[in-house]
Amino acid sequence: MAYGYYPGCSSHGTAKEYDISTKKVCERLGLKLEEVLALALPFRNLVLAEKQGLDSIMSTCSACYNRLKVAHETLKRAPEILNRISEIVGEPYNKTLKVIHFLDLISKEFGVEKIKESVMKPLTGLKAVSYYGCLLTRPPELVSIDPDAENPTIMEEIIEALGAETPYWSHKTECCGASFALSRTDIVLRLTNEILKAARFADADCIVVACPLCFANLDMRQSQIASKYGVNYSLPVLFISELMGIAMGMGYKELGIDKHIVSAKDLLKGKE
Amino acid sequence: MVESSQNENIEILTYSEVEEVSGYIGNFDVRIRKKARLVDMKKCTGCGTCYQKCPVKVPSEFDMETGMRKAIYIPFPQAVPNVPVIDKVNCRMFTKGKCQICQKLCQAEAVDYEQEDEVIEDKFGAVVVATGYDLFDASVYGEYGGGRFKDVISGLQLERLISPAGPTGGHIVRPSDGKEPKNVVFIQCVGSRDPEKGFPYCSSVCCMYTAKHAVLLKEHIPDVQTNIFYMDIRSAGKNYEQFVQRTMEQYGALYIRGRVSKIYQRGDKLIVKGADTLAGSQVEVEADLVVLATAITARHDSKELAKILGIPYDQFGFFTELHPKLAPVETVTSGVFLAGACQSPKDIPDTVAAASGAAVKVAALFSGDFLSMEPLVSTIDTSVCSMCKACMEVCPYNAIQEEEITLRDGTKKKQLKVLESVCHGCGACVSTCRSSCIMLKGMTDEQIFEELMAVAQ
Amino acid sequence: MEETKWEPKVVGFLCHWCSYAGADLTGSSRMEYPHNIRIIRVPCSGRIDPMFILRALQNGLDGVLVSGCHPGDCHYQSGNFHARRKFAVTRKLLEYVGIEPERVQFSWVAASEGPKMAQVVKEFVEGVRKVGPNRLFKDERKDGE
Amino acid sequence: MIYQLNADVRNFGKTISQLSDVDIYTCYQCGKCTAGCPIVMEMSHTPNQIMRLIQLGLKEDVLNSLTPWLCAACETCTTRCPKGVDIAKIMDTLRILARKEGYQSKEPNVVNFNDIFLNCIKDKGRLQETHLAMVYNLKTRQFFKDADIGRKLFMKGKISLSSDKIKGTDAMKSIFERSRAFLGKGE
Amino acid sequence: MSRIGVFICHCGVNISSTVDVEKIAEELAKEDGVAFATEYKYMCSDPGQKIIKDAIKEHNLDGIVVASCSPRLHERTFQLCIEAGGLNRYKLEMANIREQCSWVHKDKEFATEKAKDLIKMAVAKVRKNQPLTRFSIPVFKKALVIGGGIAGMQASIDIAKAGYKVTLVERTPTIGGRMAQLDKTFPTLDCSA
Repeated sequence: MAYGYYPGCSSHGTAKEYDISTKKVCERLGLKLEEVLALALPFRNLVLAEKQGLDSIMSTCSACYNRLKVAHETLKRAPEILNRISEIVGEPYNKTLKVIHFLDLISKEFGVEKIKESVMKPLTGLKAVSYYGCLLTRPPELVSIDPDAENPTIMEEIIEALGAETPYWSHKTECCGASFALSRTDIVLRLTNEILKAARFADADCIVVACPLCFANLDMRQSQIASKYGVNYSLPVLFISELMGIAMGMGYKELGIDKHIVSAKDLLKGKE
Repeated sequence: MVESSQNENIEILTYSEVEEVSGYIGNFDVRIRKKARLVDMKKCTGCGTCYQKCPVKVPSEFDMETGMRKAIYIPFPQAVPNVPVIDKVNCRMFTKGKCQICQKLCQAEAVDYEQEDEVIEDKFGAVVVATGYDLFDASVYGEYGGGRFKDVISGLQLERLISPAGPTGGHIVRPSDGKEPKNVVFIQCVGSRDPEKGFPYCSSVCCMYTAKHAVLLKEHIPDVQTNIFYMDIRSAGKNYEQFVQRTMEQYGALYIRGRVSKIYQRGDKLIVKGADTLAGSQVEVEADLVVLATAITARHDSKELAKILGIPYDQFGFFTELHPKLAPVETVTSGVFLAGACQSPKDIPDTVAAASGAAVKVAALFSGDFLSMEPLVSTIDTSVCSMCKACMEVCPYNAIQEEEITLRDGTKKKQLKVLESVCHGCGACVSTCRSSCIMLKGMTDEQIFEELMAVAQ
Repeated sequence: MEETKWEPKVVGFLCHWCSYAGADLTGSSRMEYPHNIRIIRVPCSGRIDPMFILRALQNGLDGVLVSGCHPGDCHYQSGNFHARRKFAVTRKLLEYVGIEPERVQFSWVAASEGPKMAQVVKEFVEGVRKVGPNRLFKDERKDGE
Repeated sequence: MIYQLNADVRNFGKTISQLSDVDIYTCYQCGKCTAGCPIVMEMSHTPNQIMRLIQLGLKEDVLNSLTPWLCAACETCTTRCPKGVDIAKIMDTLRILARKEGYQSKEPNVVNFNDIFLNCIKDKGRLQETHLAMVYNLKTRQFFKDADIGRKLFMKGKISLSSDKIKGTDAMKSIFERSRAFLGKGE
Repeated sequence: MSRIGVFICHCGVNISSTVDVEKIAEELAKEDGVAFATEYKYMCSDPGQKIIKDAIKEHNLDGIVVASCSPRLHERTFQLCIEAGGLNRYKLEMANIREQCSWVHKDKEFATEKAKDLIKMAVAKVRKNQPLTRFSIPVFKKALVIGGGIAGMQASIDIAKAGYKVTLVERTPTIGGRMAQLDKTFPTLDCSA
């Protein structure tokens, strides 16, 4: 059975490499993806995926995942809202879908233990902190991908399966201010700086993310942060799928990691 | 403690549990299981050699896991009785089948691995329930580390660290590195007044013991700074408010009105992110130690005891009193009284007052040889009874029982009877009876019909 | 009696421990409620026999209110649960016979709920007033007389 | 400042409670929302102050406040609120109400961004990041904002000046129209 | 035919300001089975109780209705009163014409009518009251205290000092409970052992 794959808005733009690496990794693991090329409207996407005969819809973006999951869960709980929205969108929804994130796909559908078998070049010695941001865990009762919304470990488990270390750090679920990316960039810079600072404090070699928005802020803004706060972190930010790809022996360029603004080349030297 | 152990009217059964209670006021039959200590209480001299030499170390429950105890142990040096007990779960004799160090070293030959539980059956006229409380498990607060940070402790853990008989001999140090803390944060209402993660009620003692902690910390560590995040200060008790004021004025505690949203670790410091709603801003404290004022909760197994005793409990598991104002130590089961925090969170003065109250109720009950009972109870007309026993099912007190009588012609017959002393007169049996053979004295069907007729005229 | 001057007459079966005490509190708090109700004290809502309700309506009373402790608060531990179960059946039966559901109401009022008691009586009496005098058994009774 | 509290003091709170389906009076002012909010230092009122102002019925102060516009919707407040108050949803409700009633936001950029964001979805079916950023910069007259990043992204092949065509954009437009008709708002 | 006595209380003006007590007393005296009916300012007072006791003898009453406050307040008072007057204490019924009548209604006419109904109901009921005897059970004078913390210890000591035997059952190996875990206690900071 194929998994519905909703790439979201950024996968063909600022997060191309996430799209590329996700597809490659899934192919390697034998997970079939079927793209749901849809509009940025959660409800309609659920309807479309259902129409396509899929029983699950997987998203790589935590914002998309969050919206889809909230929509799905809310509609499951409130039939009157479902009717109202069905009217607006003009399509019925049978609520049969399973809404999952890429992390769910890897950790729960595929299984962390099996990941270990696919590792060809363990990332020994690499210290990676994982950044979940707000959207993967909040609100916990509706969306959290981890039962412990305050201290999720689902990404850590995958990273450890790849052979890397995951030191404690304090900012895994702090907000980066993504919704103000353009309107109040000053806030984003302040918050992103805090996150980078915490990662540096944890002595991390890189930050691992599972969301294009988180990636965009953390990767793109480092030079602006350097000029505003006077600290040049040059801390590589990697998508979880990229890290998996590297551990599975795929190439740096093959995975699109060369497209990052903060280069991860030195970090991954000898690992690919 | 010593006083109760020396009073000749008091028999103390430690390491024992009440298993079954039947009967009624003035006449309870109780079964108590005296668990095997595996140490003969008569032979043991309390010399302590056994637990000094025992090779197994486990976290001490008494020290709230701030220290270790052995597999054969006394919980604390002043324990009454001063007789060790072997913890079967951890003792090597039971986990691995060999060791016997304590037995070999005991000169009194008191260690007995074969000892078995003893079941005692006794009769009592009254029961006082004083089972106390449990502490809320703060690990549900992921934002406070979920139990992962060694230097985020509970108030009772701090209590053990302050105690001269505690694991550190009364030196207040951080569990993580043994250093003396200089900047300490207290967080109030952890699990209390929090319907989402804990309980909606106020635990009633935390405001005061936190103030006490701030005072004691200052006395132990003169250059310590204490910061207390609170929502309201509840100091309704004699001399309580003055105590809190002294804590602020003389002991330099900084009270910050607001809750804490998150605690995280940075190096060997704990960063506490809170709010000061009075200043209208966020507050960040770089703390060495964080103490959580965890809620008082009902004993985790209070419901089981409630069922044994036939007393009600509230939605949190606290036992329910007969009347919140007029009968606070009595229960609906006559002869069963409540004392202390098993009823609701209480501080020591309230607990002692409740205990003395319960004791007086018992003494009053015992002051006469007989007890006069209200006759407003059910009776069964056995000549009409069809023995369907529906009444037995609805009776909450098991007051209806089956008896066998011998008729004049010598044949035996089973019939139902109401135990007058057990019946509370609720009348559930009357309205359940299918053959209308049960009558509630003072409130018969006929009387109610008459009343209805009178009003309908 | 002329129709315009008709005042409903209802009875309330109140359990001694919760609702009767609640009604006492309504009184000591001086909260007004319709005078139409006559209260009968019973030890527990579990004591109330469906026959009481039936007999009240047969006697020409316009409505019956039954009130006990909140679920879980019963002084006798479980009396109100038995009561609740019984009333569910009674209600069905009465509806079947043709009694308007407004005439028979059940509520849970605690000893501390003085204001609620007043409210319950108010709503109940208004409901009964709306459905008018209880005539169902009237003719039957006349025939019998 | 003196607040005048009248008999209708709870009207505004009731309105907000109704619109948001969150009982505003559940808030007991513990401050945990404020303690965890990442944006507090930019806000004109802390989140708990907003809740308080609503409880006091001070509509003008609330709807003129910067705070709702600066809420990042990270839901830290909602997640940790001991009383289960969905504060993020209240902020959302306040933004909608303020716009509906014609309050001028003191954060026009945020408003502009939200508008452009929705328009982009409406017209293109999905978010086209380049398009979004460019329209935003034009509208807010910050022509060279983030231009350095834009250049880098362009070099990395992450942005292009043409956009993907997604099927069903007509459907999207009609959905927008229908939802407007449904909500009965002209904006 | 039963001989019921009806005693209506004014409760100062608490009842009499809303209920026409004199009128009711007059009317009730005519009811079937009612041998005597009267009203008085405070029935629960000593003179009030004397009226009841005297009337029992004078009118040879076999059942009593006191119309006054809630039975939750004074049922026991009047039970003992009629017992002193020579009647079985369970031959009493009370009509609650204060808490559930005069205090909750304003219209005097309706309140009076309701009060009369309530009293009539009590009369109807008391007619069927049977004399009952209280029964007694033996008391086994030994107390079980469950829990050896501060509450259990205090209760045990107090009961023991009153001269009764106590068995104190504690689940853990030692008594002392939470109290023993504490160092010092507020607000006096004395040691807790």
